[in-house]
Amino acid sequence: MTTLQIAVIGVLGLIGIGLYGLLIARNLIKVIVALQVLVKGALLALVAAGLASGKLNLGQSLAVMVIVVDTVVAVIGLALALQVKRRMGTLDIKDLSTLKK
Amino acid sequence: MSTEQFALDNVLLWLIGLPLVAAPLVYFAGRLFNLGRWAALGVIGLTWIPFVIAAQQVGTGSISLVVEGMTLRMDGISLVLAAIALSLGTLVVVYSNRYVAHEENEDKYYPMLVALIGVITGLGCATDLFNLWVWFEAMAISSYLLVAFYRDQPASLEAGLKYLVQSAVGSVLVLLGMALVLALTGTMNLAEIRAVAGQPATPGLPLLAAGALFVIGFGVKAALVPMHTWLPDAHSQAPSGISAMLSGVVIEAGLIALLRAVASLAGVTLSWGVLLMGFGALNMLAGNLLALRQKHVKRMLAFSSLSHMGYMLLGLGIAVYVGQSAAAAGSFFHLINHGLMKGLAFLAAGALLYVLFIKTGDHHSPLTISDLGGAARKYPIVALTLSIAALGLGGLPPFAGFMSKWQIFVAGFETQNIVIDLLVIFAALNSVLSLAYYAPIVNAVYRQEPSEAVTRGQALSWTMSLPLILLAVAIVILGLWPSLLAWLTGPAGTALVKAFGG
Amino acid sequence: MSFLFAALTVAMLLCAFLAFRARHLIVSALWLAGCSAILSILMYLLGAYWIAVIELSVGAGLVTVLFVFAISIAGDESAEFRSSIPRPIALIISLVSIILLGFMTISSLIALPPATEATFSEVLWQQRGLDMLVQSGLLFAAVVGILGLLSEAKVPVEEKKTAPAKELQAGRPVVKPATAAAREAKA
Amino acid sequence: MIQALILLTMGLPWLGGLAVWLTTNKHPRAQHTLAVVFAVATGSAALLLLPYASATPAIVIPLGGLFGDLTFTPDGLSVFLAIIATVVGSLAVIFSVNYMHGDKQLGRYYELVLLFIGAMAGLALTGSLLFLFVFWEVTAFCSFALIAFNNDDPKAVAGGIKALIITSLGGVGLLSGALIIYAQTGSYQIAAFLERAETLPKEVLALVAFGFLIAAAAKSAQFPFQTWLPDAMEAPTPVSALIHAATMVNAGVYLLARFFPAFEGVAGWTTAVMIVGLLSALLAGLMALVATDLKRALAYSTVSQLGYMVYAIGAGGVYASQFHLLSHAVFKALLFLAAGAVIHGVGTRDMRQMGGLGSRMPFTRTVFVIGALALAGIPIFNGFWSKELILEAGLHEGSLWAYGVAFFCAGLTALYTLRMVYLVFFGKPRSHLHAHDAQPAMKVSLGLLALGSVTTWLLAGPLSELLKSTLPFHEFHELRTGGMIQEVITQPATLAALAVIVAGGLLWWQRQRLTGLTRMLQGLARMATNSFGFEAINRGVIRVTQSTAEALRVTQTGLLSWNVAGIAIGLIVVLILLAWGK
Repeated sequence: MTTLQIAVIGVLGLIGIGLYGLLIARNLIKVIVALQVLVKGALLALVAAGLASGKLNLGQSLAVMVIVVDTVVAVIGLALALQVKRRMGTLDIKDLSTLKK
Repeated sequence: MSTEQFALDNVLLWLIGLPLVAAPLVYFAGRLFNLGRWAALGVIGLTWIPFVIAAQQVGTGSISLVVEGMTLRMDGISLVLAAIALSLGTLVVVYSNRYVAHEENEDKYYPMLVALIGVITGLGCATDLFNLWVWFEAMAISSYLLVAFYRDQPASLEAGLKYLVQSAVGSVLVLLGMALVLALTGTMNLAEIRAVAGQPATPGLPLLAAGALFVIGFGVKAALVPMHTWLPDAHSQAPSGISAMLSGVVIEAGLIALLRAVASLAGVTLSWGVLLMGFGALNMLAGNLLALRQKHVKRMLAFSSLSHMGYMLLGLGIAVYVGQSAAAAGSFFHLINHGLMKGLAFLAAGALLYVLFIKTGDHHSPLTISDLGGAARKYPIVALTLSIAALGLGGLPPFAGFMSKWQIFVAGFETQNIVIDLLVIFAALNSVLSLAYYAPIVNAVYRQEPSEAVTRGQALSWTMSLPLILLAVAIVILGLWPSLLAWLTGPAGTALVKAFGG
Repeated sequence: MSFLFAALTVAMLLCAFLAFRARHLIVSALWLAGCSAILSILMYLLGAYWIAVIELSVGAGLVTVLFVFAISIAGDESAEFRSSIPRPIALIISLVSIILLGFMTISSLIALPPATEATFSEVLWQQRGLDMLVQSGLLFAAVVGILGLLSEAKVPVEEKKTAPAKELQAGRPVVKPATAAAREAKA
Repeated sequence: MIQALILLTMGLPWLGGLAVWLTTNKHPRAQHTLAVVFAVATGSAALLLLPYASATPAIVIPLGGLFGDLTFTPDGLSVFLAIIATVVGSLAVIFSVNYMHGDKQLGRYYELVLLFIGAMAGLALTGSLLFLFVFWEVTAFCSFALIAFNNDDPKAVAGGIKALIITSLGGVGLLSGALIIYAQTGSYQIAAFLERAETLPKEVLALVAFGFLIAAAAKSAQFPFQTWLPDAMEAPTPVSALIHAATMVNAGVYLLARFFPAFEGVAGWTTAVMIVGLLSALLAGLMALVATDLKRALAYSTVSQLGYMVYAIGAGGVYASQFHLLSHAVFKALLFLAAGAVIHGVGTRDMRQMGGLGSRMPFTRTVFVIGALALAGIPIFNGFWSKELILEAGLHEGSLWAYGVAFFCAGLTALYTLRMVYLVFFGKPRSHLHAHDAQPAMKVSLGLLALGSVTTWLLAGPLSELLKSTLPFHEFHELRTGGMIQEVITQPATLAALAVIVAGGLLWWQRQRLTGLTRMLQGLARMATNSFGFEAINRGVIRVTQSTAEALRVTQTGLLSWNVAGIAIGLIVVLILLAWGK
């Protein structure tokens, strides 16, 4: 097995774990942790793709921007979570399901 | 950066750059002098100038702008998106003048709105897959705060959070798709990807996976059916101006991003059109059924956005499947009309929400159908425009929505393909089904006995009535003279078919 | 090399998995940091030196700091809930998705020899310059957004559970790291 | 000149609507005046169109793209229908001056009525399929809004929505037909289609033909879509007269008549049309016999009479159907308006509470009886002549069983008409109702319509001439009024029909003696009051839709985890589909 293929398995693993975490997490902060795991998968995927196409620098520079953007998203998510905690006193997403049907 | 690349006479630079550069200024104008709303109006007003020039220059072709080795190209599709973003944006700024006045985050509302308009215009012009993603994320980030605008309302926060998490998941899926494309084609430029992806030497299966990731990832924003769950929450909890923007522009921007990305993989398989048609049928049915029993007006309108997305997808799917531009032109026409009609519906419902509840300090109560009762006597303009919007959305002539649906249907029948014919009839039946929830709105507003909420209602300001009247007039005019927008939708349809290699 | 790489990958996945098993949020954040650190090593091994450094400083460093901040403000709710959808379903959904993705992709991915390519900074600043420009707009939106979400002009009137005043004031500092994060990441 | 007249016929009502809107509800007197002036002017403009009738399009406006040309063709059939719509419409508006006196939303009422008249004129005059559909839907909307005019009454709202949904559902048939025609011929022009119909593939033409039949049946409240019309009786009575007797329901008959030459050759189509017509005539006749609500009884009789017209078209008697359409429009409008005067006078619609009203409202009684005699098909009145022509057409073209049913229905009509008249105006008063006779404006409308019921049959010759000279694709025989009289009188079938009608009448007088028969018919009557189960089918469809919708709402869990699961499941499905499709 080449390193590239191992890297791809790593990507799939991160995506799978991140998705699983997102599906079972009840705590908002854990939801955001799960999102971060998903993003890590995407980052590794971009680097691996750069390697696979022989354009590593392109893959790297895309990954840089992904890091920036998704850090920003994580921060906004955390800010929302804090605001939720402040207004509702909970981080449980089950309490955040008033909008339904 | 060289002067050559940043030629200031390039109209596209002004069109995209102006709102983006001006957004911080709007923020400071609002923060320091409390002039945010006027600054925003000024900026958007100024942006109309490059838009008009750009519209003339684009014609049936395209214009481009080269920035730092990357190209932004405005073709028919981008022009449609820019047109609807700018028109609706202008009216929403006027409308919000009162709606968000004295709210805690008023100073942040306008710069975000202005930035949103600029970003959406840019998104339409992207020629690079990754660049498309960056614009897409910028659009999402500009809209998070707007959705969770009433941050002291738990429901609003909940909606914002769902929107954020689901968008983020979608964006990761898109990234995975991009990584696959990069790995197999070695480029991010959409045209180059197309060239490579069409070659027989390129493995097809992973590119199909990439296409699926694009459809799902961008489909979250475009509210395709199993991924639509954020939409009713976000649309109903956002301030009504933002609901109008979300429903009228943002989900369409998601759709256009989806089309751009998938078009680059057009050579891999012929089934993209079928996939779009399938999602179209699903969206129509699910949207209508979910809206049918809904008692909250804004939520009902949000669900009906799903079904309208379905009509657009149907037309686009037909166009992609048979390579015929008329159906795509119909879809883009419907995109514009939906922007106008749904925008009007949200703004009119929002006007009632404002005068009945928000103005009295009640941010919590939703507007239900029974609250609409008898609104016509006190708020005749809102009642009339809301009725026009509802009937237009239901596809009754002589409003714009009928004409665009008709165009899609005709184009579908012109293919003389029996399955497409059946899909069109299915769409027409759905249109009838949708009347079952639009008609009660009309009945409610014209009741004689005013509801309790209406009797307590406050006065309505002209800044809120004006956008309603303008939109209603536009809807009627487009319904009576549908070819008025052919200059806009025709090239867009051609551009789409060209992008998919027709 | 391949063995080391595989071992590190397994370790990374383990870290990611443990991040969800952890009872305490803070531990969860630390496992995430670990995952991120191993990821940066993997990237380094793959030859992506730049991104490895950035991932280490931003992903493992800054993001962890943010999480710790947030958790310290929000309070560490250590109580473990039952998940809101049945775990087997979650497991099946995530497994099926990655198996399908893997099935469709993995066989066709072969590393090509490195093409002659511009250097990292050339690619980043000259070929992807537009992305960087758009990103500055995006960062502006993000800053305003975070300000809008967290800045407190006045003490909120209605609160379900009385949040201690300390937390309210502590809400402010989060803003600074966020903007700093943005600036740092851009640089 | 002709262009101006067409534009006036369609535009005047809309301008009138606008004028009424601008007057606002603060000036009811001005609203009444404006509405009447504009309605009468519209009727006059339509009448002036008569001498200009021709088969060539008078107005052609190219719309570009896939929208074709908007054309208006004032041929005989169009002008004829436009005149009925606008003239009867203006009489209904005049009647409304008294009937709607003091209503709080008078503006909305007149706007919708005028919009409706304009749309109906447009439907009749347009030569483009696209605009035929447009006006078709506009009339559907107007009928919905007018039926649900009393929005505070849930029954009215439900009736309105029912009418909208069912007629729009039928509209899908028209839509698909029109789209097929466009896809095949590249044009929306009705004339172009009629000319080329024979060159179209057989099965395609059959699809169009049956699509149009569905549309016509839904609009004209024919079997199996008849259920919306009785519920539509919640509307103010002049509206019932306007929409549900004299004009809108005629649109379906008009559609069938208009396209008859194209579909004549489609296998099974004419038989299907006849069956639809006869079933409607029969079932609705039975339902009219047991109805207790005056307006509902009239509504069922409308369905039944429309069934006659549809049957006539199926039997090839296009002219007879149009002639009956004219008679029916006049006498049914008269009956509805007279019923409106009764309802306005006594304040109830229940016939069981009426009785013996004749002496207290002599004028209304007189005109109602004239209308009833026309409906029953008694000689001299217009209904007699047109019904005889239909029966004659049925005898010539259709099969004998169909003729038999039509024959039976003629007797049935006489029976329920007599019952209605007797219950309302004669016998002993069954409750103490305050009653007053028709008011002045009402009398104008009623008087004119009563005059029409006695005289319009004299127009048989001119109508035949009009249709014959301007409709190139229909093969009309020349028919003069004198010839018609001779033809009808000398036919032995006429005597037989008259005998059936008289027998039907006698049955009512002998109702006490026929208790055995009545008991036998009770099961049938129970079925009739339940609309022969069609209401149940309607309700079932609605219930299934509603409960599906309600069940589907569970999918909107509001829980983030499930939302994300939705995304993942979507991904899985699309991946599988694409991998499998490859």
